[in-house]
Amino acid sequence: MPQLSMRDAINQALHQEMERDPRVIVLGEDVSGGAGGSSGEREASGGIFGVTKGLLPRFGAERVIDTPISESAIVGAAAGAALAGLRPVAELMFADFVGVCMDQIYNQVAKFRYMFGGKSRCPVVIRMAMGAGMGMGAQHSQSIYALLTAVPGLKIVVPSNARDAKGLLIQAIRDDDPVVFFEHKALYPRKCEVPEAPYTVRFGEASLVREGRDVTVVAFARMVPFAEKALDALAKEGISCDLIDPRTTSPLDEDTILESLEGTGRLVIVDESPPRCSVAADIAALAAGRGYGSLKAPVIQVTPPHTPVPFSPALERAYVPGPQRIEAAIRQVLGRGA
Amino acid sequence: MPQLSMRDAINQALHQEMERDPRVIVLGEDVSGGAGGSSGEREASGGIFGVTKGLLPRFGAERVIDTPISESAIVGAAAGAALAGLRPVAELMFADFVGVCMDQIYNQVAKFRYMFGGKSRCPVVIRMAMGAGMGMGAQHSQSIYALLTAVPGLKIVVPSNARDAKGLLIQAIRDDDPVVFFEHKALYPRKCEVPEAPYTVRFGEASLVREGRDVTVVAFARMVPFAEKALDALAKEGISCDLIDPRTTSPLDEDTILESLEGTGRLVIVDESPPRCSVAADIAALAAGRGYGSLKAPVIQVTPPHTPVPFSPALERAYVPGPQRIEAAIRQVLGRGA
Amino acid sequence: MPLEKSRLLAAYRRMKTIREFEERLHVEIATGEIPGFTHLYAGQEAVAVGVCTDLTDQDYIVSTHRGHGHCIAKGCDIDGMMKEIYGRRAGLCKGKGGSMHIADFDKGMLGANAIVGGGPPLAVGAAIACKLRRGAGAQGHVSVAFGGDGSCNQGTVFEAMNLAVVLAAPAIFVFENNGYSEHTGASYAVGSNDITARAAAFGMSAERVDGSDFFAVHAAMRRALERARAGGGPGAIEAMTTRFYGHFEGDPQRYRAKDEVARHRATMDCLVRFRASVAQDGSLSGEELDAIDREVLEEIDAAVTAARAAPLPPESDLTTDVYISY
Amino acid sequence: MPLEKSRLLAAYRRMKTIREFEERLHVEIATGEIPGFTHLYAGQEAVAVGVCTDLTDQDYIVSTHRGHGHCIAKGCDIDGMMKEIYGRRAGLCKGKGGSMHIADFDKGMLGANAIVGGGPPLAVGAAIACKLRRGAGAQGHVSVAFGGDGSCNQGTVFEAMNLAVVLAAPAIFVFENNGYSEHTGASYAVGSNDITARAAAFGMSAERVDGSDFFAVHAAMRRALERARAGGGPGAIEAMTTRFYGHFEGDPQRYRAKDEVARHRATMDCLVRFRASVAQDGSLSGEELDAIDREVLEEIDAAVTAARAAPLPPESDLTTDVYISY
Ligand SMILES: Cc1ncc(C[n+]2csc(CCOP(=O)(O)OP(=O)(O)O)c2C)c(N)n1
Ligand SMILES: Cc1ncc(C[n+]2csc(CCOP(=O)(O)OP(=O)(O)O)c2C)c(N)n1
Ligand SMILES: [Mg+2]
Ligand SMILES: [Mg+2]
Repeated sequence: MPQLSMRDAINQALHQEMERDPRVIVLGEDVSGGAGGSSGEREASGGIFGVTKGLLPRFGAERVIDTPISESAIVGAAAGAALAGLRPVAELMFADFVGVCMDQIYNQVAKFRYMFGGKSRCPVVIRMAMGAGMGMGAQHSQSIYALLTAVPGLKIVVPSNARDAKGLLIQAIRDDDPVVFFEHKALYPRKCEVPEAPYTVRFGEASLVREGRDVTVVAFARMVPFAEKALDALAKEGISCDLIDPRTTSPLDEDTILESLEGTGRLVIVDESPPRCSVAADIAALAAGRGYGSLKAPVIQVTPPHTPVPFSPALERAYVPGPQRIEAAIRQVLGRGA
Repeated sequence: MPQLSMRDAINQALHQEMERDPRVIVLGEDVSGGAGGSSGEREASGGIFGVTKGLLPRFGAERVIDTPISESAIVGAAAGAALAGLRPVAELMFADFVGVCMDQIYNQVAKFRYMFGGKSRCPVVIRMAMGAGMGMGAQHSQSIYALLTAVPGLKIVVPSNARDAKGLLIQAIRDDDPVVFFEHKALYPRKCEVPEAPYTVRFGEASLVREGRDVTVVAFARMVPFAEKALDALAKEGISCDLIDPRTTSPLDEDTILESLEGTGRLVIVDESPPRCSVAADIAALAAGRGYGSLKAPVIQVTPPHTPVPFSPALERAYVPGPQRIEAAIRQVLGRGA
Repeated sequence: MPLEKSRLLAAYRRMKTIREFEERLHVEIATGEIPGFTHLYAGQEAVAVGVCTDLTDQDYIVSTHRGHGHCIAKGCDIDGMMKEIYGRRAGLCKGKGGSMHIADFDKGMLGANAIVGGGPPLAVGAAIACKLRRGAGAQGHVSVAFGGDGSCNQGTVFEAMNLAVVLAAPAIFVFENNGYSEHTGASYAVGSNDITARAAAFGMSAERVDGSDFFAVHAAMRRALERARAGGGPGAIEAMTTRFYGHFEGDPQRYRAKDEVARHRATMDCLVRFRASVAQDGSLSGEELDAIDREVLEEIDAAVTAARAAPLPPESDLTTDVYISY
Repeated sequence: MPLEKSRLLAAYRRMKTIREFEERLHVEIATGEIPGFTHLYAGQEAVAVGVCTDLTDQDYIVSTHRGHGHCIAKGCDIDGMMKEIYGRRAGLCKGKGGSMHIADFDKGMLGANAIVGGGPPLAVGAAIACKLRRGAGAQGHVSVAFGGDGSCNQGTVFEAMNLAVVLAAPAIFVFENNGYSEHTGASYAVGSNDITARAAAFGMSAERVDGSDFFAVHAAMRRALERARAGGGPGAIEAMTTRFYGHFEGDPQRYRAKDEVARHRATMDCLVRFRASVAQDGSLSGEELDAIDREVLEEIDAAVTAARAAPLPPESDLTTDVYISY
């Protein structure tokens, strides 16, 4: 099976779905690039992270639409096109930019179907790059999927690897509900085996990345490979954990988490968002409620501190939860000293 | 002591602080109203809920500023004025409108101090009316304080009565950090005794509304009087509860909640936001972590369902958690049938 | 090319229906039976109907908080609307939307919107869909964004206009300048007090029309429509109009001169002006119009009676319609 | 009124400092030592300096992702800036901000901003503060919002312009039209391709100037400034300029004709044009300017050396500076 980076896997998904369904369009800033440039180069960019490369030459400017810096208009236009029968994939470039178009996401897209009594259909996908670790500072490094997980009417996807990303994106595009699709910047170059033919990964089905008996570890996006590292280290000491990657935070596969918790009695949640009202807190609350009977120890959340993302790499390294902190948390939940 | 409605208590706080400190300004849509109108009436509105009445005649149009419908510019201008030495109080009218100005709130105001290495000071207050119950539909009824509680750099105030509202707003205006101040529409007309002279209520100090031994109930804003009703009913059966109103969700008075939980071992959280990544979930997570040792039963969250707010009163009544649902949850956490 | 008689009659019927729908709501709301915020469209009928007269069900509109007129002009069912406003199960949106959230996708009505400025970006998106579907050489469909003088200060509206120009999308922006956004005058809140010039500066044709003159609105719309259908890109119309009631029902209107509404009712009533115009050129008779008036009143009366009698949504509806699948 | 000699020399020094700061960063970034996104200002110096020359520390500016030039023009400390860009504890923002978030409140520099369009609303707020403080009859202070051609499609910018007009706030909007937003041309993304006309349509004086001509920028700014200081409200300047490097360091610039930068360096270099101009009117000698060139190079070199040697922030800094009290 071919090895693909997450960037290329997403790119492949876009190509395949645009090929399959003429209603799929892509729009965003510099999704092709080059419009109005002096070189005349038709595709000068292909997305700031190269994710949309090759789409413009293949599908043309009517379906691969470069836009001005107008995120409300981008998301709104995608939503309006979806209401009118298309299946648009809008790109926000950085997840941090939801702030300038939040209304279109949370008051419009998310609420249409309910407000209109089930009469509307808004199959829009909003892709955005998230995550810290590249020294991009407080306004280009956030992991804001909790803000949107909180919103009824949206489906939220947070892939941790190339294979899932491809299947989840194809599902997102074919899904009749609005989907927000988060791509962790640090995962773009990470490769794994990715089937060539199109396939879907269902929403609300967690992936059991590792099986174990001592602790249930739930992690998202880049925190999944970090947790794997931590588990590798702990395995040498005979500690084994379930590692669960929910893949979508809305819907959330509560059952897989609760079943695992029944077996282990101990829960560590690893999340790159700050702790307050986070997805980590959401899952801890699940454990405190439906999972209470299984719990044998306090639930531990491994998250950044309640601060913005700092610029200096010296601080950013301390901000992002890494394998060591995950390892320490697992020891702690097991009552073993560091 | 005079009885004041929450509307009038907030109005009084604004008057007193504008009187005291010439740097305090108020801006927003129709905070006075009448500009450009044909009647020539100087103050034709005083705010859509009447909260800013009397400010324009008293302090003039240089300090009581009517704006176009441009929420990003309103919040941004308030923030810029704060950076330049004023203490602005911006009004968003409906909390639902954070969507059109979210960037200014969460990427600008909230992050200045951190991004600028502690050099800036942005003492802005952003007031907004929240809450369901008036048939205003999905885009005018939300309780979105969880979205902003999640954001490091903001302080979040959610008063439940007129007396607290006055003291908390004065504190907010005098506070050197940015504060988002949520006013529940259904509480505006509710009266209680409010001291005439200015006073402050400190942030991060919960109010212990009722004392009891069986269950810890945490509630916010309109859920506080609803919880009181539920407790009244339960008191007749000899069930007594601590009722905690945290008053600010950021900072959150974790200690008061945990201390109470130590005594009761049982926790019910009542929140008007949908459940996912909510403040209710945040507090349940606290219980699952630091509070784990005290817990004697699953934590129960009483919230609306994971849906937008419906328009029809028949549905809206079912959406908003009411005294009956709170009562049932308390019985349930005590292991007593309904 | 003047409108045929049947279409003239239809246009009058729609304007009259809007007027009576709103006049009746004004009375009914005072009884306290209708929840929430209701913003009446009475006074502005010639704009909605002038704009929508030449649209088909395949053309789209997006509307505002003051949306009843747009709905009726686009052909939404009066009964379904009334039930929606009363929060009934059989309402156009099952009672979940209410006055500010009426939509009817079969009619190309993509929804009223309680967020000022929320609609225009959506309209550009629908226009993108129209453009993509437009066959070579074929007439295309269009998308219309209604908005008020106040809405045109919201950043989203500017973004939408620019994007439409950049993409030459068949979107038409209709600004209904009724002089006020809530309790604030347009002359204050619109910096230049010239919405038309602002739209034009974004690079599209824009014109200002008398919004109480159905024929003027219709003619301007036809120009914009022909251009957009032919692939000529977006356009804007600023219609000068007035609302006969407060911003919402219950508004004491202290910003308005005491006699303003009476004056406007006397001089800017689009129904009166329409009647005068067709009487003058003899295209319609007073009797024909009187007959419509009677029919409309009956229809509205029946709609209110039906809405009152209709059942409320059951509690089980609360959690449906959030997702198609979850 | 021409600038005095000392101020001419100071302006040249600032432009040259910006240029060498950026040329040196271009070299240093290639070594991989500087994290994140860096957007160089080289080529646009005459805009920042032309705009800021007549400003005092009590006048405010807000800047963009491409902010180094604005910082230097407003008088920020070079050493502190360089350390900030290197992520050092002694940086202007303790290393927490980085290239895109430099601020210096003592200099009236309210911050660079990595959100395109984030700054202009802030500038209007600072202008409101200036207006409130302006004594009767006294000259007031102003607030300047820098932004690019791309930024002027962001709704927040339009809102800010309208609000400034409505409040007659002393805000000056400077649009640096360098032809591109990232990899997309302004001729594509700005629907009308006329930023000046768009600003004017909001109801303020707006003019277009040659952004590689310090004197032209300075003169236009002086007009806007005098008006704003005297209470005449906002203004806008569109400065036609060019950037000598990619959008950010590492950009392969495939949207640009191969010779575009070389051509622009040959014809639109503001330093060369400044030298030619002062040589022609004899106001400054080549030797004076050469001396500045040498001093600037030394200063930049020292700044880089100092930044490299400066300690990183300690981990305990991670959780400070979120709140003043919590
Ligand atoms: C984003 C947003 N801001 C404010 C409001 C509150 N609001 C509702 S209608 C309105 C005035 C709208 O004025 P205009 O666009 O002229 O429409 P009109 O009411 O005159 O039809 C305002 C401020 C809102 N609904 N949404
Ligand atoms: C809201 C937002 N959207 C998109 C971006 C990504 N971005 C950063 S700079 C830029 C281009 C800005 O162009 P312009 O305003 O012309 O400034 P220039 O880079 O030419 O100085 C873009 C799209 C951003 N930072 N913020
Ligand atoms: Mg209006
Ligand atoms: Mg540019």
